[in-house]
Amino acid sequence: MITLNVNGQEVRVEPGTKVIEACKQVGEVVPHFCYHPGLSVAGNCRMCMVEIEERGRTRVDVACVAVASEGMVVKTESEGVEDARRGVMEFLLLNHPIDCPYCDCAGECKLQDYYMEWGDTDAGSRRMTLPVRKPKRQEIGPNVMLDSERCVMCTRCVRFCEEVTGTNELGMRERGSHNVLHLEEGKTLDNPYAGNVVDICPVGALTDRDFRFNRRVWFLKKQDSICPGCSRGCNTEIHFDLKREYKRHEESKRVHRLKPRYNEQVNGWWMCDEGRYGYHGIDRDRLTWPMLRSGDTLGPADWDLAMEAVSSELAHFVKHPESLGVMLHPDMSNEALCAAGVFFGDTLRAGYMDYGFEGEPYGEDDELLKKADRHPNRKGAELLGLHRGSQPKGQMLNALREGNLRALVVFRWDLPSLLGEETEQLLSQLRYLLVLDTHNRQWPGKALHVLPTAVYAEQAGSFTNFEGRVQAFGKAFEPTGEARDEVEILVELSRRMNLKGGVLGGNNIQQRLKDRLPGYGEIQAPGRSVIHVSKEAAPR
Amino acid sequence: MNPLLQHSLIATAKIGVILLGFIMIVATLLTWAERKQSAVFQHRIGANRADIFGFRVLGLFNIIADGIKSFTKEDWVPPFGSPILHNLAPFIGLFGAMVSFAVIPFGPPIEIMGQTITMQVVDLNIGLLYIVAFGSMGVYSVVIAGWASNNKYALFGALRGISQMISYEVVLGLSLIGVILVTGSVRLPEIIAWQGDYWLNGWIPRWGIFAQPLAFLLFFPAAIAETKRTPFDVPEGESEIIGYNLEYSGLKFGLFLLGEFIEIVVLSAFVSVLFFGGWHLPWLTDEGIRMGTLLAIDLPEIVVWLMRVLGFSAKIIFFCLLQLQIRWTLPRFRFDHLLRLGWKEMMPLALLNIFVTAIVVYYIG
Amino acid sequence: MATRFVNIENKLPASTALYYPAIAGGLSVTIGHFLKNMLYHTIGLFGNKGAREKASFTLQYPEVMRPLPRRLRTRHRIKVHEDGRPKCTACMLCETACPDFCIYITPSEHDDSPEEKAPLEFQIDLDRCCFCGFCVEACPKDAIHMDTQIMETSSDRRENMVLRLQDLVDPGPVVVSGPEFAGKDMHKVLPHLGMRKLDHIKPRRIDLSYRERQATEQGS
Amino acid sequence: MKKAVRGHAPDADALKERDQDLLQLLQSLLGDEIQSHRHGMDMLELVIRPESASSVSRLLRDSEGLEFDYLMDQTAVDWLGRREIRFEVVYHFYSTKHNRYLRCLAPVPESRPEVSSLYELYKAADWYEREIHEMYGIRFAGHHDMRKLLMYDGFKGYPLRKDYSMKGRQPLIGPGSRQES
Amino acid sequence: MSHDTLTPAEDLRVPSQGGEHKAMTLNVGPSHPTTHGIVRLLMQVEGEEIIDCDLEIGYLHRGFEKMCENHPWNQCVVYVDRLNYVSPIINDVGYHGAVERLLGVEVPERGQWVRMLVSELMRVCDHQTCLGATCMELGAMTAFLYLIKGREILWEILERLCGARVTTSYSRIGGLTDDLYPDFEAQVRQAIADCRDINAQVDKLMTGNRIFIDRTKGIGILDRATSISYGFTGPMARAAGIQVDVRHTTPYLVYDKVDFEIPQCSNGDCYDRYLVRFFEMEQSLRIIEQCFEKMPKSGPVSVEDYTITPPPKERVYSRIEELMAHFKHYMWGHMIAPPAGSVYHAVEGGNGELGFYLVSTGEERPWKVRCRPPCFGITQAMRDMVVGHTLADVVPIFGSINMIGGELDR
Repeated sequence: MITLNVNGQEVRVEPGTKVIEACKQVGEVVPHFCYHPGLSVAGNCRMCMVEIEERGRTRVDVACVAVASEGMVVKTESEGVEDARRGVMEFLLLNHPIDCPYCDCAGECKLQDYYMEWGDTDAGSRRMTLPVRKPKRQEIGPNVMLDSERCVMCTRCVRFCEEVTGTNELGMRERGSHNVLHLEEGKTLDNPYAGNVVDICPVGALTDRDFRFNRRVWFLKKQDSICPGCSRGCNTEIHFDLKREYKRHEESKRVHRLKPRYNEQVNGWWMCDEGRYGYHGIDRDRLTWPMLRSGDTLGPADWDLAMEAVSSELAHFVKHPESLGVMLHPDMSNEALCAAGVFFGDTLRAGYMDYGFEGEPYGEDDELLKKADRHPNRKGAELLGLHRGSQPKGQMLNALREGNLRALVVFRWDLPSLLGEETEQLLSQLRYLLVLDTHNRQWPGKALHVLPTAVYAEQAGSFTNFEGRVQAFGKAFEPTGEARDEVEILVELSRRMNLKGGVLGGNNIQQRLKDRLPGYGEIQAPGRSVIHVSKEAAPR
Repeated sequence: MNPLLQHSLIATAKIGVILLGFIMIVATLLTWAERKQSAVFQHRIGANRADIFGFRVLGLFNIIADGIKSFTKEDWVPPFGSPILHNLAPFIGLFGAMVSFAVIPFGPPIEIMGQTITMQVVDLNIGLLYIVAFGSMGVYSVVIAGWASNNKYALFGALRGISQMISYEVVLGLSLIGVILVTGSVRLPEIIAWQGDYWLNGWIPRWGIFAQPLAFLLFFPAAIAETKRTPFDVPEGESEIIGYNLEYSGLKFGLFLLGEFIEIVVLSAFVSVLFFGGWHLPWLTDEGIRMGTLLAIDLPEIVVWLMRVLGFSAKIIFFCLLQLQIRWTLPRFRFDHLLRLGWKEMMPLALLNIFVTAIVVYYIG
Repeated sequence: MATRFVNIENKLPASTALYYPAIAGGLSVTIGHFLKNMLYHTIGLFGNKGAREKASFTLQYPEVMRPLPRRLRTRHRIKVHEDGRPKCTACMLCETACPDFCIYITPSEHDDSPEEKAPLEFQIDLDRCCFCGFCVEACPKDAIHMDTQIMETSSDRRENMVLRLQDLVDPGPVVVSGPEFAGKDMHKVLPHLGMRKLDHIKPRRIDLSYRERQATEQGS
Repeated sequence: MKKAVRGHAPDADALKERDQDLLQLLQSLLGDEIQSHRHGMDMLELVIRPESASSVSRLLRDSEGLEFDYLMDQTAVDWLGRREIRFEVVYHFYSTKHNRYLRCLAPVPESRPEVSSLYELYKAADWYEREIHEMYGIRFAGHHDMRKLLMYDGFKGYPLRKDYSMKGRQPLIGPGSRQES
Repeated sequence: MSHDTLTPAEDLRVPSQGGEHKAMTLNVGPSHPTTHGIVRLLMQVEGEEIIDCDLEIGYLHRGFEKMCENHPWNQCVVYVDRLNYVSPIINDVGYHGAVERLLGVEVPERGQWVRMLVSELMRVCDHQTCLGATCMELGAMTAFLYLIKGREILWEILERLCGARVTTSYSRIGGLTDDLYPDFEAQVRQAIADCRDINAQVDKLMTGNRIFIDRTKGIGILDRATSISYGFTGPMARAAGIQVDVRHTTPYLVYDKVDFEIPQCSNGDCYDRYLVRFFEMEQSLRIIEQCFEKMPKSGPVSVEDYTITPPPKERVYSRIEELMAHFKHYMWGHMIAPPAGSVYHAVEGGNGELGFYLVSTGEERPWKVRCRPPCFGITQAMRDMVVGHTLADVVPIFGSINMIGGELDR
């Protein structure tokens, strides 16, 4: 370990640490464009100038390249430094278009931030030449839009494509003022992690076509969350905006984008495009009312009626629970799974319960983040021991085929896709089919009651990823329409049915979770609040 | 022709000409004048929006519009009050004011077709007392209106109104006694006739104002107090208690206003008769203009008559406008100050006036 | 330089013992005004406009309008480029700066214009608006202005109080109360504007709204 | 970048010096009643105990050398989530004789929101305290009349507390919806 | 009669028949010609004499503090404007003065002079309105209209200056929205002459008028000690002989650079309050004249700091630097977040000391915005002033209070 001095504070760092990282340790954020801790050092923006005194010599140097050495004295603010930064800012802004009004980056743009701190007002009046014009609005990939005029040539995106994905779609060409980011011949920026270049672009040169012009960033609220796209459990931030202060604009759209959140152990700084754009389901095609069947049609009903109907139907199986099957879903949070396990398994003593089924689709692993298991919480269900019944794991539907099931409770599963053509025939033998789902689907004709449930953004809870890491996510907003949290529904059901095994409550679920899930006790703060494995947002 | 019928016809014609043809028109015009006059000295233009085929005629059509409005507005009778009395009150006031005109002489008698026609509806020998008596009818209107509305504010208005009017009737009556003493009559034509004479060799007309200046200064405010207009509008006091007519709307409210304006005209006529020589114009005798020995112009009889009638009308209108001017200039009295003024300041002065006048008349006249 | 407290001499003069002097004084003031104004009115009757204006401080609204100052904040409008596109680029700064949340912009991507972003809908809820002018201050594109000089913005329906993009782009008879016609008799001004009656002073609608035009362009 | 010269506020040291005599006097007169003091950017601040607000202000008003005859302003601050003691009643005193202001802060815990009333000392405190009571739910011991002042009688909750939602809605009142007791 | 017997449920009941009710309860307001700020007076009257009175306020309460707490510092100006709707700019100046003190920013000298100038214009408006309303309620409509004409002249100038007559929003944190317009001085000088003329005429109409004197002299007397106890400031206090005036005691802006007198009386009755206001108008006009002589003829009116005031518009349209500063200014609540702390800053409003107590937590929204409304204590003293007087005296007393519902109820 070596010791250096940053703005009068002693810092101890590993040998080989860059000065910029050493400064960060004492909370001195050195302005920078090109430096990114997840990428190699380029040192081409020259913004991170600091004054370094080393072996009696003082120099102004680039903090992302300079390596900390013993006894080094670093000053992040000095006349020379400010002068250098002012010069860099002027240089960067020389050709910058007057685009803030329609640049999506305004509000999170580093140029804006740094200008307010280190820019020079009078710089513009010294301009001699007309700005260089470059191509604007280039669709360089299915998800990314490039505006070359706004680019500050930090090459973060180039390095990302080179070092992280290895796809090498982007490159720089020309020189001087005409230096321009371009797509390599014959390629498009369509790798499965392409969305990350938008995150790391410090200015508005690369914008997200999905998010583009939807909402200004300063309106967005943030909530830490976990990506439910696969069992990796990438840490994310949900950027949402419920409505403008008094009037809803787009009634249906609440989440506007997802951003990766830095977690060294899980996802680093990145996330895949599949997860990034997977948020659309939160607001699209949601089930908003409890539905009760009368005759051939399902009609909306209020919760009180629906709960009464469900509890009276379930009451028939209290005496003969062995013919009751429960299909849990690995998209459900630990809490919901546990509550279902306690209620259906321990209290109601259902004959069959499982959380995975043959015939469910699997994706493919890739070398970076994506896992084949496209559900975030299969490991949690496994750890909670939610498999019951005579059939082996994943084979519960055989009980249905064998005719052992008289009633089925289905969480989120799309039965026709699991059962295929025999759906109607298999289900016809059931006496009762209860579906708890988040989205509108084609429910089989047998479904008697359908209850709307909340998705992950609408509830606080936790997922256990493939390696057994429990990660909590927070509630961003209230469930849509009349949908409710599964835990809430189950607690209410158990209260209404008032079975011998006791009423389900927050406490016994928590206790069970703590017992079964290693690490749950540490991450779960009281009152079902959010916890984070890491709080640090991904640096841009 | 049957003398009785003839008499009735003449009386009816007089009523028609004098009451409807003059008084009502003047009173209605006063509603216009009040707005326009106040507008002029308040740097405004005043009501002028009502038009007929685009002609606005200085806002005169607003009178018609007002009439239509007050006729068509909802006539609301408070269910918590006394409906009969509530309906009765405005008519009493209007009646008292209109009837007073019966004895006002609008000009010297004129001979038409051999008949001497007096220019008053009826020549009562107690004309002056008659006016005072009917003028005080107004108090019933106020008190009944206030009481029948069963509203605290209206009640306050009524209480204030009754005490104010009774108090000032005393001053009014006492200040008139001076005039009666000087002229020696309570019959209005005689009072006017007395004022036709001159002092100082025909230079100063022997008008009541010169004979009884103090009486005028007491009579005029007391009379304004009788009409309940600013600065004596405490029964109304629109920023304090809104007034006895609080629960009135539409036509009946309009009648209160009309009654008030008619009272103004009555008062102006009365002041002209008592203190400003009635239909006498200075230096205009029956034969023509006579200014002492300086000027003598002979005029035909009918011209003199016309000049006198018009002169009298001009005096009435002048006093009407003066009252309006006062109304828009001064702030309102406080109720107890008003009574104090009436009883403690004006009444002693009025008594003093009677006393002095009596002595002077006894020794000189 | 000093400030100091000074006692007001408020002993009442002897004249206030009587009512009559002050009443006479007051009457003289009002009669003075009366006579002066009456004189002006009379001269005004013969057609002298200056005298008529002197006679009365009030104006015959709506036939005669007061000269409205340049800075006066009146109904909003959105400026347009020469080709009819609104200058607004839906940057949302006005919406952010609005203390009343009365501006609602729906942005859209716009391929043809150099700005690439344009408002699909721009609504201002005049029911909410407090006419503070923050939106004008906040606009970085010189697009929104509050200089239409339209003050008559009342309606008996809430939905009529919401200005839409086409109302803002074309705010109607801007010039009627403009400074060049200030103080003039409206009936004389109107023919110059191609209008005949006052009833016509309502926001005009343009035939083809920007939005529709945009739709047709995209369709073709 | 043009930046204004900040720090134009009155020199902190000068203020401190100006208020030094006052502070000494206050300390000698009030002693332990002063829990702490601070030289604010505008005037001296004292932190007092809520139950002794009345006795302190009596001393402030009547002591020679202080003569804080005006209760210029009285209000409360809700420090929800920011401070341990949730409420703080703020008094601004003014002395005409010495032309100086003094701010007293009385931290009031949520568990026992009660302050002694200044009503007997300053008539102005009557409405100030009524307002604070209805807006923050802080009681004033010794106040004769704690009716609501600005809000109507049926209003539920304390609108200026930070946990009262900006969009909080109350049931309609008025003819037809009023419940006669 | 104690206050407890005046609970609203009971007071409107008609006295029962045959009961021994000597006193009558009279409910004045909230919608009554006298109560021009919407207030309700519950009076116990015996005949015309008031034996007890209770005030009910809050009819104009709109949650000023709550709204300010939920808006960025600079946007609060629209709510501050509406506190005292007769002299809105004084409110702006007071609020912004307080924020600037929190920020530690000083407005350029010309800006201070302009603020003082318009404040004094507003004071004249305020007094003209107050006196006019008093006269009108006493029945003298003409005096009211003359005074309102004077106010109208001033308001037209303010309209040219600020773009609105009442909801001016003229002041901003760090300065003003705009400088004076070119012929401002000539117009104001003309307006001063007009106002003096009008004041002289109203003086002739009202001041020596025996009826007016009867109505106001000796009415609504509140002695010095009680006035102080009620926290009287401004003309009401000075009419009672209390020497308070923020412009004198703690000069803000550039009040220490002008020469003016502060009129005071000793009786503390309505007539004295009338006189004090009357003489103050003249002094305000004097200050305005001095402003024209002493203020810098040119120079900035706002601080030129992009972190406090937005950059000039013409640069925003054409240059990226200012455009970015502009965006930063407006995106996050005008970028103004004073350091944590609290400040009490008072200005002399039309009615007296208008204080703003601001608490900042260093965020872009104020934690607390407290306005000390000058007429709060004064209106509170209404009971002490009217009891023992007659019903008609409520009018001049209420007029002299100059109750402004906007700042009273907030």
